[in-house]
Amino acid sequence: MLGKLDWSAIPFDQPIIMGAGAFMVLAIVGILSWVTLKGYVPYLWREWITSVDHKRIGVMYFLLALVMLLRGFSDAIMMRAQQAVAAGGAQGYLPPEHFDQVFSAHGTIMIFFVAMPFVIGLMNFVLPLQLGVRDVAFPTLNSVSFWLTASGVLLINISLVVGEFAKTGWIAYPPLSELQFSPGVGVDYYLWSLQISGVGTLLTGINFVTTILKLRAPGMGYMRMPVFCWTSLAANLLIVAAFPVLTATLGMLLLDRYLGFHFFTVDGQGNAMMYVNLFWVWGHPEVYILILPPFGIFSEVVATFSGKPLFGYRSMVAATMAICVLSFLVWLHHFFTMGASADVNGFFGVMTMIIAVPTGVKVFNWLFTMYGGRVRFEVPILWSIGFMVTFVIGGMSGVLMAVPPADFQLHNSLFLVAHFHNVIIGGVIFGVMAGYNYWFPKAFGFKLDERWGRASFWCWLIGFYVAFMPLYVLGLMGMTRRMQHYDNVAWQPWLVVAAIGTAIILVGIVCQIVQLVVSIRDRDRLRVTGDPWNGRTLEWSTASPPPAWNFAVLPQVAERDSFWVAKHRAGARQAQPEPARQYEPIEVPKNSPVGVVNAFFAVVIGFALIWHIWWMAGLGLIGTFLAILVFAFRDGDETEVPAEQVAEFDRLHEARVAI
Amino acid sequence: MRLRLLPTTLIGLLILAGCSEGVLSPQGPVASAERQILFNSLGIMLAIVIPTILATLGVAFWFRSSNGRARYRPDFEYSGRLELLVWSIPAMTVLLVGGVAWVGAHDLDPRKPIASATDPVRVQVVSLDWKWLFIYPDQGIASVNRLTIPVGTPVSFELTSSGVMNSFFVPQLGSQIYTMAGMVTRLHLQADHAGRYRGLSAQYSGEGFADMQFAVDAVPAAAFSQWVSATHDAGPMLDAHAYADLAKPSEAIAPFTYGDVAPGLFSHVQSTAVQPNDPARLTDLASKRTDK
Amino acid sequence: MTEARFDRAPGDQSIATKQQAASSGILVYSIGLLLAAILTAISFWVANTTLLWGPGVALGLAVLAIAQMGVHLVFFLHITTGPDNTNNVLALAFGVLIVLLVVAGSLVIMANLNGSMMPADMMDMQMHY
Amino acid sequence: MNITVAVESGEALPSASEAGPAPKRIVVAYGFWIFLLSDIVMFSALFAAYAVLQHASAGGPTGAQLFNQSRVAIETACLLASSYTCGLMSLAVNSRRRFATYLGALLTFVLGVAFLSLEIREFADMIAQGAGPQRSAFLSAFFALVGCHGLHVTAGLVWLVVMMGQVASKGFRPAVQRRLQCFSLFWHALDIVWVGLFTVVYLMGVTQ
Ligand code: HEO
Ligand code: HEM
Ligand SMILES: [Cu+2]
Repeated sequence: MLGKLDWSAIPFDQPIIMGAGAFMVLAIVGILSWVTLKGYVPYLWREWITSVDHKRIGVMYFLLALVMLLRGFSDAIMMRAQQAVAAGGAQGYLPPEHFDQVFSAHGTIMIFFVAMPFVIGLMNFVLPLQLGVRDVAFPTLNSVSFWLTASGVLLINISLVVGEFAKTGWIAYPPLSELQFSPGVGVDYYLWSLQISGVGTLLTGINFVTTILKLRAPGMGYMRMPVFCWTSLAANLLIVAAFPVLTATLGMLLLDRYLGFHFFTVDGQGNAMMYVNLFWVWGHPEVYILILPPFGIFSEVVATFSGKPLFGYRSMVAATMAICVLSFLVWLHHFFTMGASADVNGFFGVMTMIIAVPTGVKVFNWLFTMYGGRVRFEVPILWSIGFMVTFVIGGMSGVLMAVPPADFQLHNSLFLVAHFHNVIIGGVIFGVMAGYNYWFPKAFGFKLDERWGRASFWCWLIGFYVAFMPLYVLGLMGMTRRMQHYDNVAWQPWLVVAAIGTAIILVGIVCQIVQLVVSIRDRDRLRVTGDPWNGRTLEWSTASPPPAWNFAVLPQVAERDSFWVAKHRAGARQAQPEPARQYEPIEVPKNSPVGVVNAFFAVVIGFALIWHIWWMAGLGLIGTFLAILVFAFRDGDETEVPAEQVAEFDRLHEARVAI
Repeated sequence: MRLRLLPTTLIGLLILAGCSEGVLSPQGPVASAERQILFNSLGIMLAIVIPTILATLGVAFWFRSSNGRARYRPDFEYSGRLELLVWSIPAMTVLLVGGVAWVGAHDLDPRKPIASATDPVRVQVVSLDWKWLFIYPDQGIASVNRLTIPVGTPVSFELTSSGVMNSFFVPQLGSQIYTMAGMVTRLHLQADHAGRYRGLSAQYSGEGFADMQFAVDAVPAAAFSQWVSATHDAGPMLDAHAYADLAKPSEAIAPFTYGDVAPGLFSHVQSTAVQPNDPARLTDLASKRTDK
Repeated sequence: MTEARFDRAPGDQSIATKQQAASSGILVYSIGLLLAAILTAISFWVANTTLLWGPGVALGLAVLAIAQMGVHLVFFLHITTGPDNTNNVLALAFGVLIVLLVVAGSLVIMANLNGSMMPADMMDMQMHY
Repeated sequence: MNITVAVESGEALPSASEAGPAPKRIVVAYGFWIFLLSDIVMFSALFAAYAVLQHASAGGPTGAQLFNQSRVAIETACLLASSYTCGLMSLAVNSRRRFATYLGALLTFVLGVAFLSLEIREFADMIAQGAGPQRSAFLSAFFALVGCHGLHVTAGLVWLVVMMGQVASKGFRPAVQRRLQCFSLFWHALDIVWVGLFTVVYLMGVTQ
């Protein structure tokens, strides 16, 4: 009846897991009952859960990522604590059985459920505003994407309490991840949560590519798009091109595990090298999916806070597209040590390095943007400068490992771990934080507190260096990754330092939470109008927070940085001087529960398949089909906002700006 | 001058750190060459990366909005000359490092035998759950979790795995290489100095992974032949049966040796792996993995 | 006169075809069907005849398949090189590029890996097919 | 109806890229076009896996022993003809001819079902001979690749039925027309995938 599921799936004998699980369950129950008691449910349902407004969805993505950052970070603390003590015969407090789940969950969660939703959330919020349009191409699909991501998140968190998570690392190489060597449900949790959220991500990619290519304000030719739109275009093209490969690859592993296929098994002449190959066909573009949108954020932030247009716009665009294509030509650098011939290794090594050229161009262009500017050191640009310094180091270590003979020594060592945290934290996380501080006032109408923001930045920056620079050294000392314990006590001091660094990062994260709380408390003091930073792009030309329809009248674009130019032309005082605006009724998409309903069924299907509860999976499938059917037969999916309401809102906004 | 000092101290620090058992204290030609390549590439890149970092900090500081002396040039958004520079600086760097990568990949190809007057010693390596088996086909002996090799003699490895992937790695001797069931990878290493070096698996392979270590004893040639004959006289025979016993998952095994090895055992190992499914064997292995 | 401002949707026929009767649409599809059928027939014939030089057959089949995909694209999906189709063609080109990179890259890499590490007896097995 | 044409006279915008947000029909079809490309990338991963594992038959039957050329020829004919009838259907949709639409859909559906039943027969025969996907890596890759295409065809058939329901209950609304247009894109794309499939799997698999 319940497949493999019974009471033994819940690890009652493991105090740490039970504690964490109980905490999680209590937190969820607590929040749910608080929301219900306060009577917020209808509001949440109406304004958020069923919302198809890209701004709301963006905020929800961001929130989801923040919560998962806490989860992934607690995993990191556990690993750092373990490795700080488990030296020279000591076993630490985490047995392998548990430690192996922790690093697998940390990697998976951080990549798929922190970094991805962070950048997708920001793109969601910003893209239509920067493009000067009213929404993304497919608003309802957007909601479906978000809720599918949330389903993946839910599944991966259920694994904490019911059953176990994969013990195979975030890349889940077979044959280790095959049924023969991983008979438990851990790998199935991994596979299904990635498959479900992967569909969501793919749909997002399609949605955004279409949005950028087909929905832009009148007059916004390609060479007038803000650079963030360009990098987002590149990132989403990569999503569209790479995620199907991941889906197929994980699908093959699923067939192996569920139906006895032999793609990657040891027997039946399966070939595990094919998994490694296909995984990285996706995996390498994935890291550029993560970093390209932050590159765009830095471009916006550096230009805005230097009070200048971006230097070398055309070069930036060319570099972005070059990275987009090149990222599909380098994947073998993740398995130089699998035994390919010198020609193949050499070719992919050189291709990998070539990516350093467009990336370097970007770095230099940011530098020249600041050159001759008036740099206002507010929080967003602090993150950006921190990024420029840190990322260059991480990029350099990447290029170092792209030299095959060097990689023969550094592969799978802590040097590698240091490299990718260096580019991911110093690149993606810093970028997201810059974007968060930069666009928060646009989203909510008040700025984030400056002091706590600075504190958080410095803790993250210093903490990062303290936590990860020792790993470079450890890598050179021959320490490999994923070690539950180690004999060499010479490593221990470095690992203790790394643990201290992690504690400093923790302080940074706490500062961030405090910053948010304090800012909400002081929101009246921090209240801003549409354009708090003297911005250049269209999102700053509308109200903060923007109305559901974004722009009362679609802006007419005649040049790059049109808002900036318009401000200057109007003589520094007011943004939109044109007197007679013709207001027309605006169609906005209706709310729809189809996203959350589908997500519900997706969780049911995923959970049922993980535990081999076939009837339940069948029911879930039928449910999904019916939900889509009902949705397909709906009548009209847009409502009209009358022209007077638009005009009224606009007048109010103008009045506030004029003050 | 300052600029030169920084990388030197950096490299100095790294060497200091790497002194113990790390890849920066090489004991053989492969590891030495790899360290050299590492330093050369690092040096080439630091030459541009350090100025970039300093320039970033410098420019940001000088052009701070409160600095009245900095000239505000809001129209400075394009310069053809600078664009050219911006593309060519990294391109030149990559040209250099890329050259190193290409030549290095060929010179240090793990499959390439080490040029030497002495004939290589052949060793067949099998990674098992969670220990290492070293077969000396020419000597007809085998050992577990301890690799004994003669100093100054190239060692030619053939490597495979009993099941999951591992990576054979002796940091002080050089390159690592994956071991995979049903496949044979090849690697050539050499120790130039006698001593005991740490060997390990660099590819995570499951629960016993952290203990999947071995010691490499590099001994003078005479001592090596002595060891071979001593080993010959003692210990059990490694045949298909003994191998099946050994293949059962176990952790942190103390080193021991086999006095004799059934001929063709290595090819038996990698061909059993690809045999069409033998359900009995599969469930056997699976249960062992979970039972633990 | 009116002027086409927007790109054309993928799958839409050109204005010229559109403005004539539906019969011209039928004509386009019919030509496509005919060409596709001929190419398919040739493919099957090529594969099943011994008239052709063995090693060349695979190449011939590949060329025929590509030609037939082209026919489908032009006559069934109405992809043209017109300026109103640029976006559609660019997307298609990107897709084709990725497909080529993924397939060719994987094949080269896997052939290289397999070739270098199949044990001797397995290599023999490979030869037989 | 088919083509969006600028109505504003006088002010001619320089190019499509500066014309402002595109009309819904174009947006939807373009989005679906992107989806199709991603779907084809997914197929390419399966193709790559098949090509790599083609000879990994683990001592079991090989393609040359298993494939039945004439069955494949009939399958191909069905699918090709259904692409044609699907094209006729979209012509009927564009000129809002209800009966012709139903007829085109019916023919497409029947041909699709014929294709599928032939494929299911093939799979059943192979499994009955002991040449199921569990036999070898080659057969795993074969069943996954061909089966994935088959699943797409199945999904297409279900979609077609739903669309006819929509035409019946809602008539030729713009939304329904857009979906029918996407359907025909989908169906033609499946045919393109099939061309690759019969070439690589069946024809090349037999000649080697
Ligand atoms: C956001 C994520 C991200 C980013 C942006 C990068 C960027 C790069 N990565 Fe990294 N990587 C990322 C994430 C990862 N990488 C990995 C692994 C990995 C490996 C495999 C190592 C191994 O397994 O043994 C190599 C060779 C590289 C190389 C590179 C290179 C050359 C770049 C380049 O893009 C960097 C370019 C930037 C530079 C160079 C700095 C700026 C340039 C200047 C200033 C110009 C002048 C400088 C030069 C010409 C040198 N990466 C893994 C491991 C996965 C795992 O195994 O678990 C992850 C997660
Ligand atoms: C915030 C501070 C972070 C700390 C302290 C931290 C710490 C760690 C540690 C200790 C490991 C295990 C290293 C080992 O294998 O020995 C690890 C692995 C990893 N981390 Fe982080 N991490 C952090 C943030 C991130 C972020 C933001 C990401 C990605 C977005 C990330 C991605 C990964 C990945 C992919 C792995 C590899 C997992 C595996 O081996 O399968 N980490 N991290
Ligand atoms: Cu990479």
